[in-house]
Amino acid sequence: MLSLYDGALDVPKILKEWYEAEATSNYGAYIPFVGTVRSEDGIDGLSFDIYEPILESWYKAWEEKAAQKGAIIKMAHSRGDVMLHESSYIAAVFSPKRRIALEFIDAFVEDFKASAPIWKYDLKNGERVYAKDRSTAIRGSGILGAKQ
Amino acid sequence: MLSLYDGALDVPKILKEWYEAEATSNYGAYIPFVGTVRSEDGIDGLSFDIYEPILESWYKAWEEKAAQKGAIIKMAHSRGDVMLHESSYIAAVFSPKRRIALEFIDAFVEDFKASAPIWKYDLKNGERVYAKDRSTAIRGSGILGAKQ
Amino acid sequence: MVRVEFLGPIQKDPLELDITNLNELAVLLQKDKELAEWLTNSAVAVNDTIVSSLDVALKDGDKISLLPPVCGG
Amino acid sequence: MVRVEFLGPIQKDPLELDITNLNELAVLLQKDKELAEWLTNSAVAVNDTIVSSLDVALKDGDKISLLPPVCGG
Repeated sequence: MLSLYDGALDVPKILKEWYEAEATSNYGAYIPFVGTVRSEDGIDGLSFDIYEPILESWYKAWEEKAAQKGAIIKMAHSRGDVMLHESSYIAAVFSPKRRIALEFIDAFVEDFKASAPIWKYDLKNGERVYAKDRSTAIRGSGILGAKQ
Repeated sequence: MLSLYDGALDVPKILKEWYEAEATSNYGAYIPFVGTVRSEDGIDGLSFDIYEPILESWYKAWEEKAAQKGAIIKMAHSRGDVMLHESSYIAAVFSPKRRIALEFIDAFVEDFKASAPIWKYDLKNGERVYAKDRSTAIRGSGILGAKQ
Repeated sequence: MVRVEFLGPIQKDPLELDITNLNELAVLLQKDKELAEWLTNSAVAVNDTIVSSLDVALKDGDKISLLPPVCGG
Repeated sequence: MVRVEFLGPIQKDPLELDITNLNELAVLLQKDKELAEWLTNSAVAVNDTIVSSLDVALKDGDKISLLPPVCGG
């Protein structure tokens, strides 16, 4: 399940809903990863753009990888502005056994950071500034820049 | 914070309390690991014995490891009986950055499994049977068995 | 006609172009100096599937998206 | 006197023994056939600190604990 929300996530509510939804699914391990906006460089918050069609296909591919290991995933992300100390991202894995869950959450979160079509902006002094230095080019980027 | 409870854990409540307790601590990543009793081998549930003095010193050593990385940990565990699909264990890490949190939760949970002085029993047909085959000898075990 | 969309921080309106492959698109976009850096660091999707080379034929109604460097979470 | 406690699944009451080191404890406990397997797979703590060898002197009032294989979570 991939859920997008306008603004900050209600983390306790989402963690509870996911836990209760799988309460009798017989998964032994549940690992959510929660991302929260940190105070640094004088920002007031962050803001996010999401390109949903590709986010959904990226997510679907991870659902299939999870299914191959007997696991399931869930994810929530914010659109728009999320202020300091609010949370913008939760990714979770449920699996029968702990090793798979621990390895999967790591790979899932890292690939999310490298590949999910979401753009981050710093909110600072009333401006919305692309977080260029913290962004990662998607694998395969640059093909249009090669000389013809 | 190490919290021991009689019987099953109220997972949503604990995850919420921990999240809210660190809401303004400026940690960017929060990863709880939740362990839930699975239905297998016809068990009705699990039961746990804990030796608290050594659990506390083991936990304190992990708190210090976390502090060296700018992170903090929290843990909750059940004493006594926990029935099918109830949860008995939550370990969590908060850290400024995701890589440390992802690596730390893995190491913390694995060492917990290998070293924490907790004994597990299957509840089956009204009996409480030590889960010998799933248990791990603590490092350094066996010194009293060596011939003198 | 194919439609070209610039996602996230690329401040550029969509284009409707009469082209038949991505090589033609590269030639056209490279004439726009403001896009120079974005072309070197953006991924390209055709109909919402990211492609890894320019050897892709385009047909009427296709949608091309440029995806600059990402940072979710 | 030192006190010896058997933790978790080891079904044995605590002992009060007049010994001065862990080697003496090993000799004594090895005479109890019911403990044979536990001695090979249990860790040993002196005053709640796990020790890695038998070269530990004991003094009056010390507490020794035997910790069989664990499985928390």
